[in-house]
Amino acid sequence: MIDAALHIAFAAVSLALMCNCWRLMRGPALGDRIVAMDTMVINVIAIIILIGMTGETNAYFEAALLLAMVGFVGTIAYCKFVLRGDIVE
Amino acid sequence: MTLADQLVIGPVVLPAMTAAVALLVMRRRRRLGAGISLLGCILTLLAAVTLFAQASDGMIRTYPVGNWPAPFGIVLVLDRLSTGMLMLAGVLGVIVMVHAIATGADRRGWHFHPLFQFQLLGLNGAFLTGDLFNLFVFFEVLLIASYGLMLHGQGAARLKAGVAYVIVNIVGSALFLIALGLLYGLTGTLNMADLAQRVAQVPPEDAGLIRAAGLLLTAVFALKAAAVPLHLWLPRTYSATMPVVAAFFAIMTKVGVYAMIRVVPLVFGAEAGAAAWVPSPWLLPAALLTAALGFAGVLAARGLREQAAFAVLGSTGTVMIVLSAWTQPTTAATLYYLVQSTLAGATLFLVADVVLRLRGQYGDAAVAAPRFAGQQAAGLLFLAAAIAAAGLPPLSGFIGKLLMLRATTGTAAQAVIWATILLTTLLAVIGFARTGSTIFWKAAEPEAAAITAAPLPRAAFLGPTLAIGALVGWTIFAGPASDWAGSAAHQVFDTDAYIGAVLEPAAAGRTGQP
Amino acid sequence: MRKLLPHPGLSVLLLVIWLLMVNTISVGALVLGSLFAVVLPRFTAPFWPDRPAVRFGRDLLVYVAIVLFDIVVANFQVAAVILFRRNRELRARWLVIPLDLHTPEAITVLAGTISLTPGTVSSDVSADGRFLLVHALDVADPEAEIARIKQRYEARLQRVFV
Amino acid sequence: MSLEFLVATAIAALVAGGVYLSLRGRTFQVVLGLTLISYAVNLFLFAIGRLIVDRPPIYDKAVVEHTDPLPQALVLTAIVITFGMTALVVILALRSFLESGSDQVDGRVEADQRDEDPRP
Amino acid sequence: MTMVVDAIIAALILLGAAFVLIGSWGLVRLPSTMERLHGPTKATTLGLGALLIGSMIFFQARLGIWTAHELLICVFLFITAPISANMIAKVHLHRLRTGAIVEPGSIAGDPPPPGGDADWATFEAPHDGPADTAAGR
Amino acid sequence: MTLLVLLLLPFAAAMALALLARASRALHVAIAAVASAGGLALLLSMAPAVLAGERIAAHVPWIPALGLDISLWLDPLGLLFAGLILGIGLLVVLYAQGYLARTEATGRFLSFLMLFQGAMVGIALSSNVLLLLIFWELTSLSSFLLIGFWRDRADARQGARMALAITGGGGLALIAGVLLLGQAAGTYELPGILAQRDLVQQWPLYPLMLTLILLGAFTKSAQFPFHFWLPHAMAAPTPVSAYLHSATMVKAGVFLLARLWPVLAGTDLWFGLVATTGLITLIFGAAVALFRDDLKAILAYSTISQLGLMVMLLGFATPAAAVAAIFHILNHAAFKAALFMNAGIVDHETGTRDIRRLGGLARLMPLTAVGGTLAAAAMAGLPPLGGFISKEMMLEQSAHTVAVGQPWLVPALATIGATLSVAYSLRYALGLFFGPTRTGDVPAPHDPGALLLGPPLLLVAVALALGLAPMWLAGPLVMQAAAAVTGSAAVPVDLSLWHGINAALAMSVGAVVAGALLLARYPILERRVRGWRAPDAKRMFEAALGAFVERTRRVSLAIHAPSLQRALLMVFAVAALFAIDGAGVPGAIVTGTRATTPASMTAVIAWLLLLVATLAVVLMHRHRFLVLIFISVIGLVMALAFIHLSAPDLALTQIAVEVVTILLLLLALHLLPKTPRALSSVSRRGRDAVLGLFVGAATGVGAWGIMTREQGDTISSFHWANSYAGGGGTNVVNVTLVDFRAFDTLGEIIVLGIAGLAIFALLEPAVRGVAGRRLREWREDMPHSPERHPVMFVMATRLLLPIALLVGIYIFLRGHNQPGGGFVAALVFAIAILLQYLASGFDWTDERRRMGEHPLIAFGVLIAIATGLGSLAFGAPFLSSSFGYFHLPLIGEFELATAMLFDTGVACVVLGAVTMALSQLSHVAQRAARQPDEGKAS
Ligand code: NA
Ligand code: NA
Repeated sequence: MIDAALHIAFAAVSLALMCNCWRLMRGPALGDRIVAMDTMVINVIAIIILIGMTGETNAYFEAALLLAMVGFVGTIAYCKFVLRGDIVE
Repeated sequence: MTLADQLVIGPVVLPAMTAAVALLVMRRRRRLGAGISLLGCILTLLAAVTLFAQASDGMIRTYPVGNWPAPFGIVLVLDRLSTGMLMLAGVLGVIVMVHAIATGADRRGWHFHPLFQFQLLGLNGAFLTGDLFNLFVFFEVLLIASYGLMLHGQGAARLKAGVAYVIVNIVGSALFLIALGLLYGLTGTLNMADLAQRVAQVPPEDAGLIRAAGLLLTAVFALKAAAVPLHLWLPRTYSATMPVVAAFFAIMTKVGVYAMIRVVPLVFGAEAGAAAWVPSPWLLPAALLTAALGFAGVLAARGLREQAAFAVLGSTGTVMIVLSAWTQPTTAATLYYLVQSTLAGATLFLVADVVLRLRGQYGDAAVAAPRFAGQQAAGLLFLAAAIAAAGLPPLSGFIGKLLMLRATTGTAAQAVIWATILLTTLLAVIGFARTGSTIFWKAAEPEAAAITAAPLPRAAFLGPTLAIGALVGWTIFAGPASDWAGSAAHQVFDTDAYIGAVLEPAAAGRTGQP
Repeated sequence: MRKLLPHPGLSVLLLVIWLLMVNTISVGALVLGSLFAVVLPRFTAPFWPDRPAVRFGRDLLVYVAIVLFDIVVANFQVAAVILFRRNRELRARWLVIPLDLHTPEAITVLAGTISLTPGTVSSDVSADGRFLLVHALDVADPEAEIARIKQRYEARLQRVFV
Repeated sequence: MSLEFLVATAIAALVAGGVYLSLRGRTFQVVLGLTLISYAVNLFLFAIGRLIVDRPPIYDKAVVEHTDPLPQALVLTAIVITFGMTALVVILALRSFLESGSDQVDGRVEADQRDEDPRP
Repeated sequence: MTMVVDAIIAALILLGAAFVLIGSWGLVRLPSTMERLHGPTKATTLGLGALLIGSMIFFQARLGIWTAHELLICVFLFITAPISANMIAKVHLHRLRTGAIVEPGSIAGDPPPPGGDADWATFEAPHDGPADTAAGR
Repeated sequence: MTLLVLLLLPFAAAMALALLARASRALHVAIAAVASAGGLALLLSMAPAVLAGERIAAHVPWIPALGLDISLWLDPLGLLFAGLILGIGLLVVLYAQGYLARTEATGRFLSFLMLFQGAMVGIALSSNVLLLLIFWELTSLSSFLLIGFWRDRADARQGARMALAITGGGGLALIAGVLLLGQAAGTYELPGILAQRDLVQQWPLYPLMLTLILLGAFTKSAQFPFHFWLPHAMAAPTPVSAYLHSATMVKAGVFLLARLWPVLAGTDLWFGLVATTGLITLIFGAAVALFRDDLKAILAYSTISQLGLMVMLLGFATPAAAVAAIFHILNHAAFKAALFMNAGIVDHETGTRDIRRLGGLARLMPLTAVGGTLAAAAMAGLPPLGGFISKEMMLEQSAHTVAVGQPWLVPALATIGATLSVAYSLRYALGLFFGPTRTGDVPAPHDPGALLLGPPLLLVAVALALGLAPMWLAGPLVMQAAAAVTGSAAVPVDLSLWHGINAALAMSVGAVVAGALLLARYPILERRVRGWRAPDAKRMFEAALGAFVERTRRVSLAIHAPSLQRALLMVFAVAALFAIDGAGVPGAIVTGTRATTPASMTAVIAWLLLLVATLAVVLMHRHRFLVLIFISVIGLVMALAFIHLSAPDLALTQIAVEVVTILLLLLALHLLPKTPRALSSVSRRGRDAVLGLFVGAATGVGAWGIMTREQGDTISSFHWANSYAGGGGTNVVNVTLVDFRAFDTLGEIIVLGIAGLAIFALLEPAVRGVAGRRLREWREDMPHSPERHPVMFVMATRLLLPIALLVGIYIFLRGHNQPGGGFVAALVFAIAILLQYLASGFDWTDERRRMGEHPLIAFGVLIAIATGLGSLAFGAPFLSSSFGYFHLPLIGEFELATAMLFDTGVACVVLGAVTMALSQLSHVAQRAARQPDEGKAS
């Protein structure tokens, strides 16, 4: 049952990734692309968790943790760049 | 392990510590930092000399870093070749450092001393290591330090040239990694001795990949050595950087040559099947072109730095011409000339630096300037440097060329090789005569602007003089030097001894004299 | 005390995080965790000069519980909107919420809460810090929504941040 | 499709893009090209240890099959070195631009910010 | 018992994955940028939340390991996600105001001005506002 | 030993002179004269023994590997030659004291002269041909210096360069020839070589070798068509001309021919090349000399002609011809040196060397006139001077020589040569000393002092004595020398003025008469000759060389145009070429036998994402900001791939590095153009795309090939097996990094540290000068929001800082056993700090930081090294690790490993370098703004 759920979940998250990809390429606004990228980070965290469950290992936990912690830094930096040009003032 | 055995890591650890200490000290006390840096260079040289003496008994010593046995850990290999190169780097390091301090070049930008020490470290590590990936790492160390040094000082031209230099070498590093990857993927090892054994046993279906790997690896070395057509980065880089830095860089191309000497006979030697002597068909034409283009550049150059840069290119080409025969005698000749051409190239740059400083706004350009102080002395130094670089008697360049010509006797391409070596010598002679006579003999018209240059301390002549002293030494002791080259070449080609020493250090015996 | 523990709440949070990370509640973990919980806030104190006055207690717990509950509910509501509502029937609105909170910490927590509950995103704060701009995906009555936010979240936060 | 195919084609695509970009005329593009190439090289170096799914190189006596840890260590070293190089080359490119007013790698040095495309 | 636990785990996994997908689907189909900004919040909160809790139970049930790591990931996401949303919204407001975006930015139209004298911080530097005191200026 | 002293004496003198360059002229002359005289004395002390048939030799091993030893010998030929060099050298030194003005740098001049003398003595004494080569090239070098002595004069510089180019170039041919000779003979020692005549002459490469050696000899001895450098070498001070270009250096070629005569001569090729060249040169030089007006040019061309004579004689390859050649060497040395000194006196006293402006000097300068006239007579070959005898001998030899089957050809041409010699010699003497008085720039020139007059008169006396008492003065020497040349025991020598009436006498008389007639008709002849436009060799040479240099330069510039694109193109092209080479190996296959792993849907989609993002980067590369977003998507997919493929450490590192890289690129992009114009043409883009696709495909195929092969035995199985037991950690990757391959990691952090330092060095000065001005003048290129520090962001980062530090510590401590480690931990620290910069600005953050980056890097390296050195204390190699498990009450069991200390060093360097790079970059613009604009002032 869990295996089936995992399979479905993988498929769902993968589809989600494709949705993000579409929005990333389509735009049209810069904000759209940044949102798409930001969402992608979340989706990848989801995939990592699913991989962890599939492999019954918690070896990838740090990666997910790190992504959760620093994944948004990129997003912020892109935003700051559009807003201010200079991301560190 | 006794402390004497531990000395092997001296050439790596000493510059690293000197760099760190200098970095800390320089912030407050510049002179002390410079002194520490010089001391570090001298200590490194002393370590190299001791190691050279150790290796002169013909035994190949190994040093398992981290106490992990080869091929699993990284092993340093001490033989005649590696210790000789260490000594060359050490001598060059001291000379260039003396010059940098004497002329104040080290104060023209930030972090000269740490960068210099790190570059020395990278060189020494590259010479010592017996592990291919570790070689990559030390290549990177010496490269990135060279980027820093290359950009030392100011100037838009230097920066533009620097961008090109850095980027080309980054691509080169990528190729290195691809080659390494292929080799590890096919053989499962990184240790060069182990690699030698395993490459020889590669099944025929892997021959194509192994061959490609070997070629790529040589291409990387050729890029460092600036073989045509991978040489395009060199002239601009060397002539744009500060001469004192370029003087140190004279050894950089030779690192590529060293790597070829170290790796090709060992790993891609006669037993390597489809990968046997992989670079051979390509190296000779490339080297001939390199020598030709290099010395043509010497002929056509309009400034001393440009000329020195092309001289370095040409001399490396000459080295590779002879090396490409891949025999023991040619390798021996190569080694002798390699040392000499490194020193000669460095001397040219140091002299160019002195001239540059003496002639103020006239710089090192081959145009007439008013008479300037120190013209005689600088002219004499240039003469000696040019003699060495062109390969005229009585300095070691000539002996090196004789050795090389003799060693290539009977090779298939003897005629082309001889013609190239001799004709390029003529180009160099004419080229040096042209610039030298213009700069040191010709006087500008009386109405030419007077030279505005800060007075140069006499110590500024010390570096070039030391360098020429080294060349004179290499000439006078050409007998022992060529013996060293011969026995080092013998060790290079005695791959069984190398493999035995690295993989079974306990069982390894003495290798005989050639 | 202020010198030793510039942000006591932070110290507790750090200890909890440490225990979550090492995933054991041994004495060793506690000791090491406490050490970090004390040292790190002190070490980073210059970066957090002000000391927000926070009352840790029932109000905070209730607040957290409400937010979590709202998040779940809002998720389903918004899922329905995304899946079934046609775009032209979407009632997206800007909400301008006048703020009674003043400290930046409190405003940040409020704005964060609003963003975390699906359907609303805190977009900006006015230059004088007295208004919060919120974008709502689908609201029928903006005034009611503003009132709901003020009453459900801001009022509670006013009790947490004194 | 096999994972090996995916990885090999990904490497090919990254290298192709990287080579193309690094041959462009401005430093920033070249840096982008180098970045792509370094991704490809890291992937390549990693792939030579063969692809094994879900066998992380954490030592466990019970585990028989495991991924080859050495290429991973090599890639880690390569990533770090590449990062250092990238940082340096980015700043070098910037400094060179500031010094000469042009970010072109070759050719005219006198060009300046008018290089900017007026279109958005 | 195992059956029940498995069912719970499976349900959580499916729920999480579903919300992740819906969030991203929203990104595709919602009409304009500000609306699309709501997508990631969904994925972050219930999507990842359910997955993480599912994973927590999963490790407890399957391996007997009690891991709290997932909670930690939640904590971080809950701290960072609103900041990202806020910043992206600011970008969008800024681009709207400066005319960089041609099409309507939101079906809600342009943002209304705040009451009082000041404009939104994105358009007017915070004067003596919390941000500046916070940044020590 | 004596030989060694003899050889070293001039060099020692040269060195002393160079060191004492500022001393007085008298001391200079004294040093040089003493050295020359001392050498001469030494030589003479050995002469009796040598003439008695003894071979004095010395041998000092130098480079056995090359066969180049300091082997010296003194045989009669060497004795003759060395005697000339030292004897004339002594006279020239004395003459130079009178000739050179007090302001001249006599030290430098005599130093060069002594250097040259040493080189020449070396040539004479070498019994190793390689050693001879060294001295040979050294003569070219020192003559270069001497010709260019008056460095201000363009003709001196050009003459010097030309001489060097020709003689040095010929020397290079000689090198090849001599090496071939050594190869043929199996030794480089002369005695050995000279004994191998048959072997050498039957060697297939003999013609090539001979040609190369002759090239060396002919260029040095100014044989046609390599003669043209010699007249221009006359730009040198006259003592130099007298010494180098008459008596000695130019004879080095003749000497070499004589030296190698036994082994090379006697073949048809030898005769054809040597005799012909000599004959042509004899006539050509003489003809030109006749129509020159500059005294030194007359003498120079006459020298060329006389050298041709000697070469021709050696070309005849008969013992008698050898005797003639040897004797003529002596004669020519005497009279030509005398003539040069004579011309120098005239020049010195009258201020001109133009024979047309001079005349009738016999009345004003009688002693000079006597010397000059006698020397000219010797040159003309008039009795009773030595020149007459040797010319007779020459004519006699040519009379017996048959060329191309024509017995009359050589005698006739030789007579023409002799006729021309008579004519120019008489013109010299008559034109200068007789006829109407013309005194150049000076109203009343007079004989100079003894220093100037003595040496030439002495030489004239010798020339006279050589005619009057040849056997007494030179007989034994010539005989022994000729024997040495021919390699035979003894050669019959009969030197006397009168040999009876024979063909030679007839030819000689005919030549004198014809020469006198020629001179009588000179004005008519001259008018006719002046009409010809004789090619000016120097101009042609300079023009040709100039054009060659110019063309070379253009080619070189075209090849080495400052183009990164070209350099990269070459690298990629070579890589592509090598891939093709590898693919061409027969029997090699690409796809191996290893079973492939099926890909999941997620993998395929991630792959698609990567391809799309890569394509987007390539297609939209000019929209730089946008591209950065795509880049970070690629990075994200990479991280995901690493996780999927069991590489958690890589994923961690990738994630952290990605963030930092993006920050870096954004910081840089701020100051760069955002959307620059496209530069390359469509065709260029097409070419690059094709190349890119090819290289990409090759790399992909390589990866595919490896991945589909079974992995054999790898060294990493050792790492796996020993990670826990030997390295004390379960994360094998981490143990590899900090233990098995810690040396790599040490290098790696040093790379990063250097990057930090280099970046600092690059950006620190960027606020000054042009860059600083540009930074200050930089205007925002896109509309900006006025808000600097969004409040939500600021508040969140305050909370995140301690948390991130805690996570960093956790990752660090765990690294040895689980994914993580010092590098990632340091990046987490760095990102936490950078977040503060991002949120609260540079100044605010910077003043709150505790530790500078420089000490971090320095201490990091020191910690790592010190950790490594710690093991030395236990007798273990550098970087040997140790670890242990400890138990503390309450806390429980924990592990301590030196590797963790090493990792601390790693973390310090990484933190220092990364924060250095980003913080430097992030406030360079602000710093520039604060910098006072010094650019406007300067
Ligand atoms: Na929300
Ligand atoms: Na969000």
